[in-house]
Amino acid sequence: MKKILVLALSLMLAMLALAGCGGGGDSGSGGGDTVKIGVFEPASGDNGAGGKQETLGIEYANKMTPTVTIGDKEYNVELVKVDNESDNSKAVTAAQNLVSQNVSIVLGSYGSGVSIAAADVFADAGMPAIGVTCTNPQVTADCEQYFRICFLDPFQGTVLANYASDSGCKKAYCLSKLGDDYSVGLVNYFVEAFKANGGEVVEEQFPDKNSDFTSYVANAKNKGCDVFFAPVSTEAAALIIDQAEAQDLGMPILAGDTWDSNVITEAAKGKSVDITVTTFYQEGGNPEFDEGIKAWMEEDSTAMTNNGGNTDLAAVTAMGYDAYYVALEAMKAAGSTDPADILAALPSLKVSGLVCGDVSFNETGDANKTEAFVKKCNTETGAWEFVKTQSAE
Amino acid sequence: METTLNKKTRSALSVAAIALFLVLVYFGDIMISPGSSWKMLITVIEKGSIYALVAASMNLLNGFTGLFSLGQAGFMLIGAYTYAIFTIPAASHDAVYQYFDGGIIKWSLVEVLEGSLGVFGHYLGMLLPMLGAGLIVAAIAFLIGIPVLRLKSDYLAIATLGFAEILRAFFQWNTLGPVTNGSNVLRKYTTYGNAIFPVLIGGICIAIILLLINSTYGRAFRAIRDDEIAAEAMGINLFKHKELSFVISSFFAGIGGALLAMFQTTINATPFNTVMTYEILLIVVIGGIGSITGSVIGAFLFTAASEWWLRGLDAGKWLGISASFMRPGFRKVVFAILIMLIVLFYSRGIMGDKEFSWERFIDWWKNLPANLKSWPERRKAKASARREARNAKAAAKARAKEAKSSNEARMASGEALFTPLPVSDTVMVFDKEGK
Amino acid sequence: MLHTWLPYILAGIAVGGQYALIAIGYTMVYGILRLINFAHGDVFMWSGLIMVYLITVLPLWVSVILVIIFAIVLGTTIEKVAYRPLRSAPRMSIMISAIGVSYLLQNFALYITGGLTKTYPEIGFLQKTVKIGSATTKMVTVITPVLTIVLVFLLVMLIKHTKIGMAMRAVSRDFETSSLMGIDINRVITVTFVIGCGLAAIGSVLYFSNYTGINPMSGAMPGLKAFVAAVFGGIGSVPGAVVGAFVIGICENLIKGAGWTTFSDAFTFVLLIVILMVKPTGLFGEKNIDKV
Amino acid sequence: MDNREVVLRLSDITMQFGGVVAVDNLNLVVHKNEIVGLIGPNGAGKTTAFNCITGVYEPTNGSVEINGEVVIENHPQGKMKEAYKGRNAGKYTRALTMLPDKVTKLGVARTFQNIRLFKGMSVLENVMVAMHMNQTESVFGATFRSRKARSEEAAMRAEAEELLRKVDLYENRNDLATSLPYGKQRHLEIARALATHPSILLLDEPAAGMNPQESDDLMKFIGRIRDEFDLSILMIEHHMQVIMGICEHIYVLNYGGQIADGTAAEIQANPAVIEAYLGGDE
Repeated sequence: MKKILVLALSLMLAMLALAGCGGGGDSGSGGGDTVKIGVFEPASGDNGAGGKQETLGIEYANKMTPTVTIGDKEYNVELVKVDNESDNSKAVTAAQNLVSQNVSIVLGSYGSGVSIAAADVFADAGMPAIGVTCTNPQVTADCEQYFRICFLDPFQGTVLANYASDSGCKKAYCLSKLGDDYSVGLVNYFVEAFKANGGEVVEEQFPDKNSDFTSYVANAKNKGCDVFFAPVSTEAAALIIDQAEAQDLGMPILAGDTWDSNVITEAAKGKSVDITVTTFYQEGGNPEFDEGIKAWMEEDSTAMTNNGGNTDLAAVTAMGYDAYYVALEAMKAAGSTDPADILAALPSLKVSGLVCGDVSFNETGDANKTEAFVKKCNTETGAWEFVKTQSAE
Repeated sequence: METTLNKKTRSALSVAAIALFLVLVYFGDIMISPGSSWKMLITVIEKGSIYALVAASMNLLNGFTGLFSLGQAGFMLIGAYTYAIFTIPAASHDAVYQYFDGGIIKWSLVEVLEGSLGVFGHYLGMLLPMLGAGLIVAAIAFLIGIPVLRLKSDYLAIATLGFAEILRAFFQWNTLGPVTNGSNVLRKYTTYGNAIFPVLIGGICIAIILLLINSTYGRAFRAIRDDEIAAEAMGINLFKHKELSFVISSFFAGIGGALLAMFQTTINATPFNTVMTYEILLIVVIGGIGSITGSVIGAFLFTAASEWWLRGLDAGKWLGISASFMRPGFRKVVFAILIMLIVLFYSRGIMGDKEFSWERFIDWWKNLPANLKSWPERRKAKASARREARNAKAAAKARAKEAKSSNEARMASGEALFTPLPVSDTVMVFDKEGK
Repeated sequence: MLHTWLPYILAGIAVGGQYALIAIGYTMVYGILRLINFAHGDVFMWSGLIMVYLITVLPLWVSVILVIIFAIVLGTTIEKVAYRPLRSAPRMSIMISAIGVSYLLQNFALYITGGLTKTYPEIGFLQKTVKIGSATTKMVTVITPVLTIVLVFLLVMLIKHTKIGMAMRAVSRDFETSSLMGIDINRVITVTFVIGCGLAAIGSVLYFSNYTGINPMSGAMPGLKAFVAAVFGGIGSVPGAVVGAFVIGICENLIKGAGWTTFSDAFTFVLLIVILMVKPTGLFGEKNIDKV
Repeated sequence: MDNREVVLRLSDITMQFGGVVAVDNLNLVVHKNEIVGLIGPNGAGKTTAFNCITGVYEPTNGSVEINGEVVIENHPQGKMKEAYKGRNAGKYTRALTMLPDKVTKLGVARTFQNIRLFKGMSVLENVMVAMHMNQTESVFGATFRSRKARSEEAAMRAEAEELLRKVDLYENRNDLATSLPYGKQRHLEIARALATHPSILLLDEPAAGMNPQESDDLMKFIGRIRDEFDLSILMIEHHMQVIMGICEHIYVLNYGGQIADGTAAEIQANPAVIEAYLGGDE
């Protein structure tokens, strides 16, 4: 018996210690005229690069519009950022951390897995959350608090499969990463649609921390595939492109929204590869936004570093920018900074004037989007070139 | 002056402390609003209790039996999956196993038992899969132990680490998807409602570990840790006892994994990697190898520091200090440096190999003012002792140099280097049994 | 047949050579200190990372030399700071220290890089595409095995025929007796780390020229695989580590080629466990007996 | 001849490590209640012989018989077949091995040359560990303190305390074993060995590092425990005073080989022994 008691006491001690030094960087509940928006994004781990780019868009929007008028009162908007480390097990505490800092609404995350993991924390706290680019259907399914402003994987997978079939591909090599919801999910929907179109597929997965893609590229060649579908993280993407070049892959590479990033264009520049992606935004869609954010990045060296060292825009940055305005509009519509009110206002919210198109939500909380942009990498200039907009039909 | 308490007083104090703590946690979780920064305290207590259990189970193996195993994350993985698979509500199966036609197991133990037994059935439905998680992990550990436990220390470490990696790949294997959901997260399974649940379960399990350690079997484990050869000469069957310790430790790691699954509300296999094992190991080290109390304190400190207190270091503002070098990742650097400092300069950890006792605590509390006052003097004394040690070392070095030069001649001939001892130490990987 | 498998075998040989250069560091350190230097893979990763930063300001050959020097300094500093003070401590403590250093190096890299993958600079001739039979590959694939074998040959000569090599062999055979015989143990250990880290740095140039992304976790997997290679070949044996590394590299790629991609990493550990069960001393290891 | 019962018999025990023969064809007999000495210069193979008896090493050739039953037997196998340098290679055909804990269960307890106490444990616990093998409660019962476990634990504690009283360590029972002075550590190691209820006790240099007074006490102590616990004792010792004082029969080893055996008087007169100890180039 005594031992159980011993244990309890040590717990007590720990708690005392906690009480003594608690607090961290937070200075209590949001004062008179500040409203906090939580930014739930990875700054490290597999999706660190993408997360940072998405955060950039939010930061830029915050810089452009640092205040919001709710009811008759003007509030300063403060961003509370927390790193979910692209890790499902860290995501829960990270999300809890945001909730405990009294934010009014949460934006994020890049990468669907962490969003799914955090969904319950937001649900318990009644905290509205807006997914920016997490495309896995599970994020919003069964979670009333989660909304999102991007299209979904079933849609994107179908779009990509249709594009592949339209370009005359018959056999697709599909590569996803073990344990990664995003790539596995997207591949799954792609395969479904591609098979429905009468195509054949070869599916393979690579393990965590893998950096040797030689054999995967060789497999695609040996199995006689004519399109290489690899909707994986940008980290792996750069390595795949490199190997594709080294082994002379000889077939187009197809990927989803994650690849719409300057990491890819940089890796592909000057190489003989053919890369096509589907995405949310095409640079040039809103010249004013493009110029503004580029100018900002030129000034702010940290922002430039976070964007990967140049000012090429990623779609996720534009989406982050939009998400911020959706959040502001939601607060305005709610007429309050209380999460519960915002949550109530979100389903009927309609926002227009955004750079990636208007946003309204359906009954599961997903954005009503019916079209995706198809882009191709110009390997000479290292820039994305618009091909067409494609719908799922 | 040393305080002595009789058994009754000690028990009374302990009961009071436990009751107070449980009440605080229970009402804390209910009353603290989600938006309060104190909610983080509850989160830390939840995760801390789970890590405390897992660290205690690792300590049983590493600290009390002397087996350096790095398979903890792998065992937690199995525990987490076992629990989750059997408690996903029937209605959610199609959504969770969306790529696998709703999976193979179409029922949830919680729902089945709740249907026939009500609220009691609900909790039974949670406890049974948790127990099952422990038992399955124990069974797997038993099988893994048969080959692996014959290996010596560092080979054991690397082999258990290898098994954990193999398990991870196995659980992500698409072919097993209808059961494990492959690479996709498992979610929607039943979780606990109040933070008191993991505290209570973790506490009970740790209490059992303590009881075990203080039983005659625990003594045998410690004998193996202290000296395998002498333990064997005392009639202790090494393999049987190592296997026992390994299986029991894994059992609790499995339960810890199940609790972690509940805490996280979703799981997939990726985070159960070597980094998780290393974190648990570092908790054990911070607390003190061979002290369960230490592991518990270590777990709470580790969780609080990494998830809460130091987060400001990432955000650029911490304890009122803000600096540009505090950007994402800085927290982890500071944390890693702290850990290295502990490993190098404070290798006994917080508790060494001592457990908590009321007497020691009261004495410590009483002497605290005096100790604080005399701290500068003691520091001076320590410094001078260090200086002396340094001087002695330098003298020894000089002597060694002299000895070396006198040996130079023998060295040159090369002869002296190779008078091999017939029996040299340490590398025999297998025990005799292995042959 | 060969036509299909050639690319995998080529890739396996290349990556095997790179593992070999890392594995030598493991096997030598283990041979002498009986320590799995968990931080070795991270020294390898840091060599790659430093190259990324150096190349922006310095010409290639200077950078390569500086990278090797950096790896050596880093490795020997780790030994001095984190391992030497614990030499008389229990084996478990020093291993924990190694894990701690690895954790620190990874987290520091995370901080410096901001968690972003860095692209390794192009080293023109290494990345040139060449055609061998039916397979197309990078020049580095061809250079790696040749360079590895040359370096290993030099190392074996050093160990066999120089005074320091003799001292190394003596220390790995019997630590205490050698120190009684007047061998400067610290010097031998330092030299071991110098050789191990230097080779790891060369390995990093080859490895990252082939797989051009570096992130804080890039060293972990190659490190573990190299260690398994060292165990496979018989810990303490340099040629053994090299053979082990080539076996692992080739098998791994053949397994991927056979479509078992999910288990390509797990395979390495299966191999480890099998070898520990069947022949715990590895291919070339010597058996020793516990002293009572 | 001695017609007391033979409790331990070593026949042709040979232990070869690689090319080095550490014990060469050792034949040795211990009778009931006899105190037998095993002596020889450093490196003569005495401790190796102990390790062969207790199952720590597998002898390369020969057999060990405990209480009338052959429990360890081996002959050169595998690579050793070629490399074997000893005698009587064809005499043994079986390969019986036994782990040290089994040997201890058969009633052979030992102490170690370089004291091997359990460092992290108290004096009392050190003795209680040795009784662990005789307790019958399962790990489950022991953890949850079943009635049986409690009574076994109490019995163990009582017996251990009794044993400690007999070796004058009762006062120190709660001290850390390694905090004891050297001589007491030796006593504790013997007490710990006795706690396994042995019929044969192997003592490896029990008097090492002791002054004449202490070794005199030790001699009496060994004699006393022999009678009290009804033991047969085989001991390795360098203190000739001790050996000659209490051993009824003495075996002498040199370079692994057995060079003489007999009573104390016979050994003292044996020229080969004198040569081994005084002469030669060692």
